[in-house]
Amino acid sequence: MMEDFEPKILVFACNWCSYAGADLAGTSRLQYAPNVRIVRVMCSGMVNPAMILYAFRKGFDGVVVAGCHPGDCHYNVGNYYAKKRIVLLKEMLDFIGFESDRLKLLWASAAEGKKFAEEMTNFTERIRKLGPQTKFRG
Amino acid sequence: MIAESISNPYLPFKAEIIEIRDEVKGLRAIKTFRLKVVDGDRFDYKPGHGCLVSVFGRGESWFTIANSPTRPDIEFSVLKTGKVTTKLHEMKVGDLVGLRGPHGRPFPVDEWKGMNILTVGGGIGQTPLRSVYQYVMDNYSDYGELTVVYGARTSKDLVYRDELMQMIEDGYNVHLSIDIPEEDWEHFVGYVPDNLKRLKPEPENTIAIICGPPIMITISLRVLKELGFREEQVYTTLERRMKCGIGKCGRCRLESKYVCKDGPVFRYDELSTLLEKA
Amino acid sequence: MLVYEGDFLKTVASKLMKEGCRVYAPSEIAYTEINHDSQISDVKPKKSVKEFLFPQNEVLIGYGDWIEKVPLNRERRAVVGVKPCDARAIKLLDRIFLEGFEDPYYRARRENTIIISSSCEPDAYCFCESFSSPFSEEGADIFVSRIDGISFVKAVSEKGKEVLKGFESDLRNPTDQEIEKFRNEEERVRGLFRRSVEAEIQEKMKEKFDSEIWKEIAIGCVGCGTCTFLCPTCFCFDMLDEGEKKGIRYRAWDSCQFPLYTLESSSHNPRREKWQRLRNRFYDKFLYMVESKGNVFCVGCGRCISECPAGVDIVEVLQEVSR
Amino acid sequence: MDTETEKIVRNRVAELLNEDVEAFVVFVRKETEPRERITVIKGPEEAEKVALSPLSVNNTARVLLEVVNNFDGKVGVVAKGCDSKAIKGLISEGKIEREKIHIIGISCPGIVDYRKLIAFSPEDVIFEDGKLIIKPGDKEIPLEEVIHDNCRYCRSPSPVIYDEIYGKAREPFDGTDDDEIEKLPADERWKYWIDVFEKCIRCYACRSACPMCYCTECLVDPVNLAISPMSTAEEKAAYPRFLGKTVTPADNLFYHLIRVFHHAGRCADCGECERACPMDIPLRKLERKLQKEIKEIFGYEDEDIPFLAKLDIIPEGR
Repeated sequence: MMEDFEPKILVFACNWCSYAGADLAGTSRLQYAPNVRIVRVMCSGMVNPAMILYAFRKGFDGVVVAGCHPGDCHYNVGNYYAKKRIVLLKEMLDFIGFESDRLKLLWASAAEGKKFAEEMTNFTERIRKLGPQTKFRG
Repeated sequence: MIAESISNPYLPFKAEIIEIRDEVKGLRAIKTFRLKVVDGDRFDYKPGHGCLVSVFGRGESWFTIANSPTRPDIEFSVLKTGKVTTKLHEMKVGDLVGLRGPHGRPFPVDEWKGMNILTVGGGIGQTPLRSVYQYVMDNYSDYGELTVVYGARTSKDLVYRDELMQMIEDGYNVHLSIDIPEEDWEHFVGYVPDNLKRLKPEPENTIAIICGPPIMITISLRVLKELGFREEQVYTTLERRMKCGIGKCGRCRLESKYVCKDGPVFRYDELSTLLEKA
Repeated sequence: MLVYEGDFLKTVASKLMKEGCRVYAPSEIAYTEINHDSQISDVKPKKSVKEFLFPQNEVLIGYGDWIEKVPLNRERRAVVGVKPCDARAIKLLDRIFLEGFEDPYYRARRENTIIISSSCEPDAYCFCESFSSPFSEEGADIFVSRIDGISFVKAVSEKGKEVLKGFESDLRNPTDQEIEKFRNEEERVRGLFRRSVEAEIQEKMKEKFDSEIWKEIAIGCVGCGTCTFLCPTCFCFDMLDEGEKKGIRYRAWDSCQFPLYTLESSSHNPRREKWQRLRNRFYDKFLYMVESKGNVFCVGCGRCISECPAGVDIVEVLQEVSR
Repeated sequence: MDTETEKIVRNRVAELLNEDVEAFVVFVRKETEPRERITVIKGPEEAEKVALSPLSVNNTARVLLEVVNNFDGKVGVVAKGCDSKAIKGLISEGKIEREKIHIIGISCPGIVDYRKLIAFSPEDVIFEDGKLIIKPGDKEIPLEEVIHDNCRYCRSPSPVIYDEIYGKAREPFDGTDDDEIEKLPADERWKYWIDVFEKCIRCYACRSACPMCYCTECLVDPVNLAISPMSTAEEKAAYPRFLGKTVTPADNLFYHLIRVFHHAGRCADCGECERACPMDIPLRKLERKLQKEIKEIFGYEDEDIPFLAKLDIIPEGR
């Protein structure tokens, strides 16, 4: 049963770095898990915790928030907000007994297509080990 | 399916969109949808009746039926304003929607036989009035004189514009107005109540029906009273936020009355006794 | 009225459980499921019994391309030890859901839920005596009153008579002394009430509609939906769709205390201010419902007083109105 | 909050209303039960109604925020430790102008949980002139026993912002904010919270009672409340519905997590949410956990700059 499980993963990728990074991974024909769905957002700082929980509620098994490296944010500080939110959200998810490993914050620049692909593959494997997410699924 | 819908008032029956007409374009777009009931016969209704149009995934909205039962099919004119209506505006001919109804208390058109009919409409409020004047036109021998007073912000915002122009050409008493002056506009410029004041309709043996934005209704009523109309001669249809449409869920309640069940048509003397001003 | 030697609530609960019927009894929070008759307590649950007939969420339609499922809940359930005020509220809810267009979801649950009410003593917030009595049998299928080790039992509805059929040999007619005892107990309990309201307050309310007191009362009100959600007679609901292509259309409790309740898409809101919404709750229960249904839609359970975060008190408010 | 303090406050409110204060947010006693409610008084003659006792439970900051802009002049407020914390928060977020308010600070010995009073027979609870005596039988029960649980964890029983201050505060709590739940295995934690939120009826009392939850539109509302005649249809149609009105435990947990999250570094620790909850859900556990993590990870605690706006505290390597 577990072997058949294909995790569904949602990535919120920032328009300026990570989305371009994902794009690069695609154009350089790097292989990464096909289970990843990318939502382009203007900045990782706009990703509201409710959006993350909503993704879990809609049945995603893992969520990645991908933004620019610290200091590189197009809006100067957006990724700092993201970091604060994700760090705290992970703590809170842990507290309520939800696997916080299903949520990941990732820094990936426009040039890091390879890193993006690798991270996606690793994350997919991690989620595969955790199994299907049923707790928030509505 | 119809039989089931009757026993379970929450189940809509299936209707197909067979025609879509653009009435008004732009930000406050209005489209008229012509629907045909698919699973069963066309239902009976009277002018003033309302229906809940349901789009699964979005919800339901209440609309008053825009055409007379004497005309074929069922028409709704929909102002694009929220979740359901935006979706309706995206729909195409051949798409299916749900229909629950007809609900509520319609205009007492049978009681009005032999009387003059005056409709006073503003903006999208013309919808239920269209049903009335079409009905009166189709049963012209039963009624006295028909007068249609209608206005909108600009000439582009007039719903059923071509139809009304045709009526003028055919010799009907139709008085159009727009709020803001425009070139090539041959009709009245000003608000609907001002147009009423100018036209001075005769209260004798006349029924007036007002429908439009709340402020227009209030001022028009005042003008009609000045002209000698009694509250018992004036009707209006009300709108409230509605959900169930069958007199249960409570949100359209006007004190002890449900707009969906005891309305949407009210005679003005029924409303003036309310504590809370609608 | 018949007499049963012993605690009839326990006996009937055990028998129903044996028959495979799910049995519910009062607990601190709600009427919760029990699996043994010893779990029947006498507390007044915070949630009323209305959720058995009109649950907070009820799926009306399951849809895909078109209607796929219409789930009617016909599970046989029994609620024992229902407070008489809660039972009376069911009678009022019947008037909403079964009159006019009949609500099939409510009907299905109503027909399959056995309500066994039990007389009770008032707590500090109760005022049911103003409308009826803690010995009222209205709305119940079977009414039970336990006094000094014996139970007075009365089948109120056909459904109740059906249940009592299995107990004919254990039930007997009361003696004159027992009837006397019942009367005395009723008299005693009536004397325990600390609160009362004037039920015939409609004319006064019409006068006070535009009074400033509503704004004053509303200052403390936080504008939540606690009073309406816990009220056994509040019946307003919302209908929502969940799922774009495939999903459910369900109804959920709604409250006239929420600004979203009456907000129209044009942004017009007939009750925009908090004090208007607060006022609406009292007028609805004590005036509008009397005008439309002939009943005051309050049963005097006191939940809206004890659970109000801000201390808004329906008894004090009505006293203020009648002043 | 003894009768002595009540008298002083009553006099001061009357004096201030004679001076430049236009209205006062105060407590008044309820007639039918030992409890107090908040109201706004406008004239010195009304000052005799002013009450202050261990049953002055609610947070006055919420009412202050609601009414402060209805008056041109100054608005006074009676504020306990936690109330003043909320007021300070609201000032730093630009919701209230400091110059527009006059704060009578009350050092707070802790407030009584009126739900705990229900457990006693009404005859045994005597509440007169602001003095509360619980005497079932011969022995009097110390107020500390019926005090609200949240007060036991109160770190600032004395006001943090005030124009004048009265009363005697309890000892501030300086233990840890660790919760026994943290020690449980993850599955049991999840089960605990699911059981707890099974009870939630989504009446939004927690949200409505909270002084810091002042948004006109809330993320969990199914439609947008903050619309105007100028809002476009697309705007309204595209309003995200993160949650409907389904009351499954997971959805309830979703709502409460988001609500708590919006209080990151802003919570006034007043416990209104828990007190307002008709279903006795331990909401403060979530809030306290969040505040604890903010302190541990970011080293942020009760500063003048809002937590989210402070960007020099991002930890490395987490």
